[in-house]
Amino acid sequence: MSFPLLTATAAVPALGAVATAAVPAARRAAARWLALGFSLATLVLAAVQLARFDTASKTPFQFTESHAWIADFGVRYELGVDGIAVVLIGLTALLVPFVVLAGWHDADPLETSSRRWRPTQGFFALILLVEAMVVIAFEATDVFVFYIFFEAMLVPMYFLIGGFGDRAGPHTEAEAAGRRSHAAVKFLLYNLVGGLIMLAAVIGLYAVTAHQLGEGTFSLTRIVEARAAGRLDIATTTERALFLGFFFAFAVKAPLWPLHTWLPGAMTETTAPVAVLITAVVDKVGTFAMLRFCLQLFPDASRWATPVVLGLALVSILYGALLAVAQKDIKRLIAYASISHFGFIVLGIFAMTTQGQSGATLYMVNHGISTAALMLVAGFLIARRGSRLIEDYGGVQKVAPVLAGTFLVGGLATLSLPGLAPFVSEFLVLVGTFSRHPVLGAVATVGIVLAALYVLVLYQRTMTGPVAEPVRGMPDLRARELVVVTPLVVLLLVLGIYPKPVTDVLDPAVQHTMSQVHKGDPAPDVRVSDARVKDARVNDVEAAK
Amino acid sequence: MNPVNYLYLAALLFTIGAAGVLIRRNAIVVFMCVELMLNACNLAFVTFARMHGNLDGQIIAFFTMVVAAAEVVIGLAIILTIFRSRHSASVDDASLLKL
Amino acid sequence: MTSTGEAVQFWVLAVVAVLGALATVLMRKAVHSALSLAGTMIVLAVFYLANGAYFLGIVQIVVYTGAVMMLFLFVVMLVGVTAADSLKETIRGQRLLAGLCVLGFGVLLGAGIANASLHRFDGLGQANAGGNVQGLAALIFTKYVFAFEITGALLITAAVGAMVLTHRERTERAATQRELAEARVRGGKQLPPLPAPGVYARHNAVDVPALLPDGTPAELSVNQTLRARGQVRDVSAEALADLAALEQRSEDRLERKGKKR
Amino acid sequence: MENLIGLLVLVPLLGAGVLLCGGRRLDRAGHWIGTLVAALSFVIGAVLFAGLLGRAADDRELDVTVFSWVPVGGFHADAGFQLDQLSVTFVLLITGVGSLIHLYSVGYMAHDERRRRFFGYLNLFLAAMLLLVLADNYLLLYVGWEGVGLASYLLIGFWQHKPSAATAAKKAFLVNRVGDVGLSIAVMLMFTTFGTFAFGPVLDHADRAGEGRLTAIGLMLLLAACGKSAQVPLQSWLGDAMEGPTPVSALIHAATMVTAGVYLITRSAAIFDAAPVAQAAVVAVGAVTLLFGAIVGCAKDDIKKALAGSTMSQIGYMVLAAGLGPLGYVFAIMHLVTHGFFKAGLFLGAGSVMHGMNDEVDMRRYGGLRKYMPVTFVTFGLGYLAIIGFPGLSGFFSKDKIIEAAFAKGGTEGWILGGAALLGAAITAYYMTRVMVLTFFGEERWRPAPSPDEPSAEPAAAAHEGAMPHPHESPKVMTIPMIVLAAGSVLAGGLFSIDDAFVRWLSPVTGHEEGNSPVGALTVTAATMVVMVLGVALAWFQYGRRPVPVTPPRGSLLTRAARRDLLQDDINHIVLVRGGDHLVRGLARVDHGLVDGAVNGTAAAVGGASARLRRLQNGFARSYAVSMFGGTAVLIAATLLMRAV
Repeated sequence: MSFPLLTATAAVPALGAVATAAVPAARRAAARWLALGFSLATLVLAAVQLARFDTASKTPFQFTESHAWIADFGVRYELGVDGIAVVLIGLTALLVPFVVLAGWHDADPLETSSRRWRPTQGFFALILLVEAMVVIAFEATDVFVFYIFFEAMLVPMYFLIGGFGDRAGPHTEAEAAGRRSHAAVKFLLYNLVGGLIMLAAVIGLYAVTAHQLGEGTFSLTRIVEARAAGRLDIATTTERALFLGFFFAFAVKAPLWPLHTWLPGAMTETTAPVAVLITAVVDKVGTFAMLRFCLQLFPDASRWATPVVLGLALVSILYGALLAVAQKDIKRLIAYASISHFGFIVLGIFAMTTQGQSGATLYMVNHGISTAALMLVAGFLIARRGSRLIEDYGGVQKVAPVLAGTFLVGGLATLSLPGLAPFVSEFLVLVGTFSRHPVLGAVATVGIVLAALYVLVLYQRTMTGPVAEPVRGMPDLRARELVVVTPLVVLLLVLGIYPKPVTDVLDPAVQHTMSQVHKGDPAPDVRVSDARVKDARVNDVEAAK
Repeated sequence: MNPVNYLYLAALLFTIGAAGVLIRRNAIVVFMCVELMLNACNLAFVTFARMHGNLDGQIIAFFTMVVAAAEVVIGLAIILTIFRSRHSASVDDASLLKL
Repeated sequence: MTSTGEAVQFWVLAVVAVLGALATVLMRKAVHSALSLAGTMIVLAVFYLANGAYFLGIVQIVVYTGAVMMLFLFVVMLVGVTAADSLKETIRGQRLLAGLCVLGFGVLLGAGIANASLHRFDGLGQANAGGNVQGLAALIFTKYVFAFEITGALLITAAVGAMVLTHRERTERAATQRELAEARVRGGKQLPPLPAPGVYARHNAVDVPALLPDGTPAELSVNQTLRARGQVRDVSAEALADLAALEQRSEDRLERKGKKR
Repeated sequence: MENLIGLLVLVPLLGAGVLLCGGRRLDRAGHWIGTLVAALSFVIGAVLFAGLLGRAADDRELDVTVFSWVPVGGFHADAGFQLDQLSVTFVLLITGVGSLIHLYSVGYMAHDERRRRFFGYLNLFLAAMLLLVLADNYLLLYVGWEGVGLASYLLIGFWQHKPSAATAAKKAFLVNRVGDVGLSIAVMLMFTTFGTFAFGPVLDHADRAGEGRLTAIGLMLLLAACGKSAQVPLQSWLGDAMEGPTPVSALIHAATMVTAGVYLITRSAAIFDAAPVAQAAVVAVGAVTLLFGAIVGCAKDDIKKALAGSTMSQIGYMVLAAGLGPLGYVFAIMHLVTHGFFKAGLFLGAGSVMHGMNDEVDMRRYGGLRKYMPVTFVTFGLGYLAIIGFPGLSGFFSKDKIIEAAFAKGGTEGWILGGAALLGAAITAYYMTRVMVLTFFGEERWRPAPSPDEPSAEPAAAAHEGAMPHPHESPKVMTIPMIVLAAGSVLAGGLFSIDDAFVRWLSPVTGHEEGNSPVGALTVTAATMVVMVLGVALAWFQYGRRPVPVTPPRGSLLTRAARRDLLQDDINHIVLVRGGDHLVRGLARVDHGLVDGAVNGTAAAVGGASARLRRLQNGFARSYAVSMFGGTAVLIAATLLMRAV
């Protein structure tokens, strides 16, 4: 048997979590370095996955592992990655070291607290634990295994949200703690409700397979195969019900309007690195799962639900953007912006075009990077001034130009400026949507104006204008912070200019998904022969290279 | 006379005892009422033993007595402990799960 | 069917038992309840005997009426005999609900008995043939031996439990006499012994307070409990009257009429 | 030669990268690096131009595909460049004027501590603008399109410590974004219609698509052009954009970026030619903006805003010409180039004036400056003559052609458009004369006024009295570019018109046809001359002969409206800003109250129910006993019932 690469990728951060948690109270610094080391090791493994991933392969999943687990219920420990998963694992593994670095001092114990109190160890251990669970959720091809980790990641997230927050905000320490725990409970309850409904659907799926295949199974590949072979024929109503069960959980996680209200609270009250973890990593599991499970397990129901889902996505885009404009709190604004972006992702997924789905998957990556950049810089800013309120800032550009500059780049990425990574994905989503639903696509395009509005208003109020009194003397980015921000900014530029390596990995997986849903791209009205000639030429050029 | 009357009597005594448990606040009286209920049961057991013509019912009544004795011992000890801390023998005063 | 004698006995004693039970529930003082309960238990003992449970009848009297009820009385005394219960209900709706439940319960129980098919009536003649005690012993030490052993364990545990529950651990060092005296001084309490009750050469009962030089009674000289109960016999007026009479008499004797006030 | 095209974009991009990331080490040399980069790209542009000149007239198109940018399914976007006559014209304009303005900025920004960054932004602008004109597909053009928007944003808001600058920058970006929506929808429409959005296939097969589609694409492209070129109804940002440093106004908001809309329309000629409705819309927008900008320009006292109005109006001419189809494409571009020269020159002149006047922008506080700033006066004057279309100067050639082409459109339409263009020419002459007179002639109103007729002197004025400006000529580094541009504005038109050189050069790309004008060319020229003289004379009588009050008079209704950009901002404010504000606040309330409220309400309902249920658990043993007995009773009842059944 070959080396279990996928298990290893998840096991390393899990081990790291244990090791970090075990660091004694006095050696706090060691916990950080340990966490950083383990997250980097995970990154190496993720890079190995990406490097060894065979884009030409015809099999839907690679590096597969399969072991019997709970034989009585047909649960198997089945892992495997397609292009989408491997890229998202890469994103997760990439972001976590930055999260760790950015949160370097976020969980230092207060001077007044007991000496046996070990928040630092806990903080980093929880982050690594989340990473491990997210990675395995991306890898799981068994619905049950996926479900377990999809739910289990709520636990460390709950403690991260509820336990760690900004040292100072517009509120006193006690108030902040109260709001934090409120946000954490809300996060937990929302996601648990989603998860429980999904559990019902998971059990339903088992019942259906057990009834029709003779023995129940949770294996994605087996179910898809059985459907293709005609051995499994889920009744229309059943399929729709199961789809809705799955979709509800993913829509909560994603989050899609109107199930979004947990996100702003959670992202605002916790520390910036954890907020990045939520929106850039954990939430991606939701949109990823829509692609992998909703579309592949229930293609007919997915097509049936498309109009509603697209409508909700569109509402999310505009609603999130409009609300972002109204926010007075920097982190809250970014949270609502994320809701808008998740709307784009869902729009792309359910547009059922190659461009839309490629765009959506690429969007997941790019949104992760851009939000990380923006949120982390915002976190650095907030840590300096000790307030999240936009009105407490002004003229930062003058005193801390590098901070302002990186913040601007992050903001421009958020508003999808061409040349930066998110533009490519957003445009793909829009084109993909437009080619099937022109009106939807056109209305969604309005979202880019609103994005410009909230980003620029935020930038103007915080960074420009006369230097606000409390901002005076604010230090610019430190070396550690630069190490966090610079690679993200560089990545935004590189992926904006040359996203081909990523799209090449994504493309076969998207094609596969599209074939599962039995949807082809709409053909253009005018067949342009020259275009083909030109394409052929491009391919030749590539071949020559 | 039909020996079933013994059963009716037992039921009546049991019900009176139950009413006492529900209505009285003094823990000691409540306990007495519990005893009354136990005794009513015993009467029923003894009557059943006689009806069935074997001694098993009496044995059960005997065990009931033993258990009742043990229960009274512990119960009264608890009442005393509560009385010491609360200076009251009312069951209503012991409405919290702590002393 | 049973004999007429038993029927008469049943109807007479059943009334007594029910009355006793009602009294147990309704008496305001715990002592009275206990006594009524004892009465009911004795009646029950007679019923046991009448039902052929000779051993149980005796045990009922010895153990229940003798031991258990004594225990009750002891506890009643420890807790306070005088504290009469207020029968006023404090939990809203409790009495109504209790009444409904008990009534329903009783009616259903009665209906259950009435419905039950209790046709067999064997009598204990055969079972008690070798003697009731012997019959019971045979069952206890054969069929029910495990239950019996376990009840033994239960009793032991109960005894230990009762001791543990009522035992008070001394958590601090006992105060020495010196410390007590110091505390007494610091607390500003009465330092010398309290005045003794009684009036010299006239009264020596404990409920008569001593008199202060001005003839008023000294409260401290009477036991606290008596004071609380208001059982203090104040003799101050009487003493003053006596004194006045004495003076009168002596003046009469000395013939100081004119100086009489 | 192909490699040079890529280099053309890459050089300024690298320059920007080096300058922006280089840190303080580069502070001392940064501006020269930036200028050098601009000059280098001009040289490359010139080499490419020479290369194209060396080819046959129908073989002057170079295509380079650098790499495959976004290949997804049937969606292929390449990073590829296309160099032809049209783009090389732009390249030369951009890099040429750009280099001069870089040079000028060395002097103008000499005292700014963030000069290095300024040059970084300028280089970034050059790169984006070159990408815009060199892209071989609409998506890549879109990248450049937004790139120049970004550069414009950064440069307008360069003096970020001024809230007005930051606001103006934001406004510019946002209004441009509205236009960008148009462009992106146009690209999407192209993709769904043609399956591609590369210039070649789309434009070659434009006639095969349905007219409805093409009209939609055309209108969307027009929306984009309106945003970028400040055409009605998206013109409102340009006036505010004058908050930026003057070289920026000259380069971006006069010579190059704002003309991108004209480029877009001209580039998409095939689409517009096949979509008459869209074309009519273009013409209408051009005509309206031409008059709109001119009227606004008449009323502004801020020299830069007056020039901005003029820019708007002149681009209106270009858009009008572009909307005329093959009649006008060439002249649109020609006017674009000449306008690039004289308007850049005018702005630089204005900058020079401000430089010598303590950054005063109110023309009513200028006057009689020709003695103090001779070079500025002469160069500005030449630019002025060029813009009003003084015979022999470049504006004369290009504008005259546009007016002719407008008449040549034929029919009522031709008369209306021609009339509008003529009217515009008259107003142009009027407001430019006004600017000229107010600034360089008349009494020296900048001297502290001892006049008691200004008792309510504002604090600002009082502050100015403390620091009386000492008008002086600008340093050489600033005057040289002005001289070069002035030379350009004098000569360019004439050079282009020799033997119709410009028409022959450009017509292979855009196509060209001579219309049948109902009025002769000479008549048009004569009419233009007449209205020009009328305009100049009116302005002279109004401002040259009479003393000019320092505080502006109340003015007529039209004047007051024009001062406020013909109420455009007010309408925007009421409809968009205030309406949007209400919408956003309302939504925030809905989110908190309704959407989140539903969730919190559920939670509260559960909590309330539990609190009520909790009361059953009151701790009273007797209550529990009651429920126990009740339960037992129920059980017995159930048992009996089961029996009975």
